[in-house]
Amino acid sequence: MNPDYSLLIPEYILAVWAALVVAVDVMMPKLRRDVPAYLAALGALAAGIASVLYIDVNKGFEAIPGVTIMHVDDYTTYMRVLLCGIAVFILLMSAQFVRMRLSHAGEYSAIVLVATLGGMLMVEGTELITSWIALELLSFCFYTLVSFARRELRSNEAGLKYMLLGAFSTALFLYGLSLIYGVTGTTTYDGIAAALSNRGEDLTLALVVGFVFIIAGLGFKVAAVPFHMYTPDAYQGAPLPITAMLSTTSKAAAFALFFRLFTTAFLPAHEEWKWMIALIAAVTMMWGNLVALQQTNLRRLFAYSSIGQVGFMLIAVAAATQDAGSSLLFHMAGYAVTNLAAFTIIVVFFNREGSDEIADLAGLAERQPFLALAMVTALFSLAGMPLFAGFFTKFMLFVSGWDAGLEWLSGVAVVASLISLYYYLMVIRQMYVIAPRVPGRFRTPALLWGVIAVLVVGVFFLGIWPAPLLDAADTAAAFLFRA
Amino acid sequence: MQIHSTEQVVFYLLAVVAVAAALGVVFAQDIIHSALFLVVTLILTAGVYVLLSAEFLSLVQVLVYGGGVSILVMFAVMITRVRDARGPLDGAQKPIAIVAGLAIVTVLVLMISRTEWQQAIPAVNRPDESPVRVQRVITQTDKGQLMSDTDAIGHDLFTTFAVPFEVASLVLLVALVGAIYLARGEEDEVT
Amino acid sequence: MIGVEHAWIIPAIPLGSFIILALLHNVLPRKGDWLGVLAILTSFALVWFVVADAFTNYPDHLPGRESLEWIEAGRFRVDLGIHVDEVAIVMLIVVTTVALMVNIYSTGYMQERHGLTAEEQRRLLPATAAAHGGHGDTHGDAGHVESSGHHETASAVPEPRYGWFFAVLSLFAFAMLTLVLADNLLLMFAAWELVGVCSFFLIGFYWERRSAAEAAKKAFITTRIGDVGMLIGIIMLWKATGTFHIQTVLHAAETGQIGHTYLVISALFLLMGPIGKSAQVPLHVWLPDAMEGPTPVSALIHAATMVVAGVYLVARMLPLFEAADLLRVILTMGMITAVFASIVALAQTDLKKVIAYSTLSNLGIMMVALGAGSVTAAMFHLMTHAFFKACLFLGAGSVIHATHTQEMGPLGGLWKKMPITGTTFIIAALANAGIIPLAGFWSKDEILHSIDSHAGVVWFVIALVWVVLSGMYTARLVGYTFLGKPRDQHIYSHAHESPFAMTLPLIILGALSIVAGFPILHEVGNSLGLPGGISEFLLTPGEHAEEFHFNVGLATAGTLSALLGMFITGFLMASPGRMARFTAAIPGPYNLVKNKFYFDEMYQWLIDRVILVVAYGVAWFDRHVVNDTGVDGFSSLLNYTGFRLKFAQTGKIPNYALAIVIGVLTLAVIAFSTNS
Amino acid sequence: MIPMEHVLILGAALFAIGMYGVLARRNAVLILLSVELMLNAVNLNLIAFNVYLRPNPATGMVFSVFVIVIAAAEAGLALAIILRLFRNRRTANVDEADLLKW
Repeated sequence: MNPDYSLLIPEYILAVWAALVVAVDVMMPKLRRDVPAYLAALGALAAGIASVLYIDVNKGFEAIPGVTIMHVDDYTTYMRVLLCGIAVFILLMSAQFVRMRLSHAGEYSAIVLVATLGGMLMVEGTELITSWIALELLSFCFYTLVSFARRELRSNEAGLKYMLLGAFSTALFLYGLSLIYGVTGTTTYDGIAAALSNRGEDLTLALVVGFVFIIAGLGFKVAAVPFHMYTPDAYQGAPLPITAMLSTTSKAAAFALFFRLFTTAFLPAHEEWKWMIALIAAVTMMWGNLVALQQTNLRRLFAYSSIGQVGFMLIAVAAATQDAGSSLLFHMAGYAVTNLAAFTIIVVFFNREGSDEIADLAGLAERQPFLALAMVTALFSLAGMPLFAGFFTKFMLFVSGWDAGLEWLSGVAVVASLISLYYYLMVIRQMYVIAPRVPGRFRTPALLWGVIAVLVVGVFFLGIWPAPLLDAADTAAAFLFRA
Repeated sequence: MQIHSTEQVVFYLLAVVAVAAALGVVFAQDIIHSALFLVVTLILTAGVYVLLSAEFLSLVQVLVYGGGVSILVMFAVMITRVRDARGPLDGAQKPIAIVAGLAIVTVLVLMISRTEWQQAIPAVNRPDESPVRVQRVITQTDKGQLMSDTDAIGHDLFTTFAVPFEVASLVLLVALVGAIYLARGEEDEVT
Repeated sequence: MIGVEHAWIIPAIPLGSFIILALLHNVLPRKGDWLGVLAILTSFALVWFVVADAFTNYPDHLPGRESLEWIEAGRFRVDLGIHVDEVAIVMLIVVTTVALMVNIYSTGYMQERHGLTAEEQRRLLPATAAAHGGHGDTHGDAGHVESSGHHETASAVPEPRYGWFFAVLSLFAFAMLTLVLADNLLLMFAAWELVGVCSFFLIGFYWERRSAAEAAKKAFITTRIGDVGMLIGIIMLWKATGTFHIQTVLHAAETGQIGHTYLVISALFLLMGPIGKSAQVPLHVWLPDAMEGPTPVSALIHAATMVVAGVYLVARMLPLFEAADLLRVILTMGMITAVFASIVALAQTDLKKVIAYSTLSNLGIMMVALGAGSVTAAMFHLMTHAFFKACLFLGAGSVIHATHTQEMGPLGGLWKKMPITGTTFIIAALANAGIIPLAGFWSKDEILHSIDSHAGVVWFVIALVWVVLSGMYTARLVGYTFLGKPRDQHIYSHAHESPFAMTLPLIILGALSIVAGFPILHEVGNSLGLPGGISEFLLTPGEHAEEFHFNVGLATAGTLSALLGMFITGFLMASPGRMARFTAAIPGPYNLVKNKFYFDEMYQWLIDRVILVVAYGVAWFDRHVVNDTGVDGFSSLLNYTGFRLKFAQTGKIPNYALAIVIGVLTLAVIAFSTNS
Repeated sequence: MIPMEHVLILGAALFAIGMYGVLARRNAVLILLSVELMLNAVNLNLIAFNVYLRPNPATGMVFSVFVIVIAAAEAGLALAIILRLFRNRRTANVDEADLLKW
């Protein structure tokens, strides 16, 4: 009885395509350096389309009978499509950037695809070893990508920090996994859940310490305070499109893993870890939003802003209900669209000006009104204004937290999101109020103009008519709570 | 503490020396010494694996870890001539680090000693006598054969964990590509 | 035939107009201002169809409902739904009327921009900056005025964001009308935030001017503080009732399905929204600053519509606040705001600031009426106030347009130069003071009546004092601007009446300021198709119809108080120098009032102390909070915290690892202490 | 027989020592070595649990094989990055690499 290998077709596409991109790059050295990125974007698109075909499929990948190491269901499909979509946009915004500033475009694009592949495996893994290896695949891709601008000191430094701390957090994470394995004797999520629901009293301490280490490891990947410290540095040092990818792919995949692990495997011990995540969520959202107030670099600002957003998303993990799941998936999509829009704008600006300081955005409204307006859209969405994607996605998170008995946490979240408005307004002020340092208008390249326009429309679409995506998210989350 | 067997005597010896060597890794003031201490620790741990009847793993440990990784580290140390760089190897955080290390070991030891690990054993294969008996890993295959731990690992690795195995190869590939790209010469670089 | 349930079309039209304008305003002829006007005109017309339908076989067709599922996820369900009842209809009339007037007015007013400094002008029009020169010394050119002395004025330039202005006005109309019609709290909240966004854009419309940008930020953040509470209140009510639907929530509150303490807490949170939006003390600080926006915006958003959203919300949710026993709280809060603001208005010298404080004061009195349990009085005053206050603001805009200044000091005697503006302004001002038989009189009378019969004599006396104060500042406003002798001959000689596009709305609003009060009379009401006067129309469910009786005693007391106030001011202003001697005689109180009771400074002080005691306890901190306002003080606290926290980010790997370890240890220690 | 707790305690000790190393060392290579110590402790845990508690199947051992593999890959990539750092800056001290902060 062979496992159903056809469940992994999107992964095969990505892997094969990655190899293809490298091969093309190697065999055609005269190729312009932005072509591999476009080629890879096609691959991501193909994988995304292939993923769509798995709607309503609900099947485990049983390596041997009874041991499900991966599960393809609507949750998987939702995240696969999201991750592929993110990859397409990342590659599109990378093309010009790579051409101007990096070498080895083929390897770059291929690794982006492999990172997406890793993210997809993280999402569908229902077995600790599989999920962890997938997590490592994603992390290794990011270690490489972050340090990809190899002669730039900042990129190198960011890579070093990310790599060493990542290895450290992996060690913590694994220690936690080993304790869970010790307590439950198995590594499949189902088995763990079964073992936890009739566990002996005197195992609780080992279990709780295991959870602490696992939360530290995953907290590092999603950048939750106090495991977040590498985030702003990695964001600032990495090549710009990779920063965008860190803030989207890495977060979405890690959260998908986080949520699946905690709500399917660890749910019977909910009481033991709920408070930990709630505590971390509260600290994360306050810390992220407060420190963001003081940033002068755009990327660092977005790093802290994303840390704040992580705090909001952790509410859903702490709540661990189906509603929380659907609002988490929903928020993830809204957040990804918004952040991609913001980063594409920053990429355009960076390609042109070579700067990512907030101060240099001064007068953008005069120099390039379209970018400024699109940026306002993204920032308002992040701040949770109605009409923009962020309003409903955030609101749903708060409500689901409140509903799950985490009233205080939702209260903190509402206050934190008020604070966030302040620094988003600072950026808007910079673009609109302050006189430009460098005079002169400039144009946005047509392709990136289109990309930004699509993303901005997406932000509004999610804000005005969220029902379709929310339905999808709800169906997806329902799969985790079938029992 | 009562000593029951030679196995135990060997274990405690190995454990004490391994811990001492590990301390050597983190306290040595010469980077080469640190690396050598690490090799010692890893080999001693491999010895513990043998005591636990995990012979295959002890082999892997010695070959991959004790051999491969250590040699890699040595190479790195040589190439970067880190030894030539002056200055202490320890950072300013050392006192806090000692406190943190002690705190962690306290937490973990308390956790281990206060946990009734017996309860984690499924009732079906819970042995009658206590403490638990070390037993050879035996896996029942489809065809009903009994296997050693090497067989068992091989079997599981290529059935249950075939996909993670493939993914691990991808991880290695990415690491390889990344390492080559990053470590390579600079003749073709832009900027 | 358009019935009440089709009222959703009313907001939909401005939305369409916004989308077209936002995308195409640079392409359309006249930058599309006609489209904005046309859209709101259509909405305005549709309102009357709705009104007609509502009055047919009244009250069979009310409340009109229509809803469409918007979002559904588990227990969470939001509809796009409308609920058209009497209160909503009044609001619809007010909003569309004022919005229409303001749109028309803006086609004249917003053509040019005045009072630019050289720097602002250079930034606004980088291409033409050289041609215009750094300073406006183009004498003799109509509309280009170099005034003497204390205010720097450059030449007027064509407004570069003219089309964008109309786009945002359309968006605002959409949001405000949605807010009015929403049948559930979440949709209402979305619209509520959206009007805040529009307000932000419009206050900061002249963003080249630093103060405008700062004011926009201040307004946005201050009102958001209220909104945070409101959001929590909404979530709490949802948690208790499982729905956002207003009527269902009200029903649950009235029938005691929500525990009393829980209800009180959630109602208090909910009330924070109106406190912020309707600028009640202590969150009022943003409204006077919001006058940095273009004057039509002040008329529309910061007088007639958006700021009354809070009043409207409380009116809609009044049964809930009643069940939570919070009416006294609302009453007290409103009265504090009303009296405080009208006192501050006495000492302001900026034309628009006086009117702004007058708005604050009227918002306060509406809250008082609600606190006395009378939705009727509050909504009626909301309506009349919208008309006369919009008229005052637009009149002030006309003055600014003609004189390029909004300081009252150099003005005077403008009535002769600007007869239409002057006449309508004076009518609206008298209405504001509550002189019989103008609109303001009837609604104030109604409020006094409700206070008298529900709140008690002490409150009634305070309300009379408030009327006196209103009379005083109104007389001062008119006296300084339109009456007396011109104090700056240069300005006076250049002043001129505004174009027709601007005077037409003034005339209409002036007329409304006269007649808008009459529907309270039975006969008028009947002839309009209402059964009885408007006071019997505007009832919340459960309120008992109370026929309006003209109470001579009450009317006399009200009018006499207003006249007394006007007389005091008149006496002080009658001979030159008397006012100055008077203020010099009472320097303490005068400075207190002139500095708005040091409210902003108080915030500053308070926040500094809180920071000192609670957060840091270090004396040198004071120097680090160098800011001028309360909100900025709050943000300094946050900024400072952020400033301290960011240094945790040392850039060194071992420190980062230590943070991780500390996190692990903290969690582990907590886990140990709870599990052993 | 060796009590399982003692194997676990050996693991805990190695883990804590490794963690100390990460916190205290300022040379990137040494930090890496400390992480290897921690991973080794994890392996000890996994094998002990597998052998004592669930001798069947060999999941824990397979897990530790993966850990060793990934640890090796990690060492390779990390050393490449450290090498790059040394080329760029002539140092392997991590606290000298603090361009990015605040």
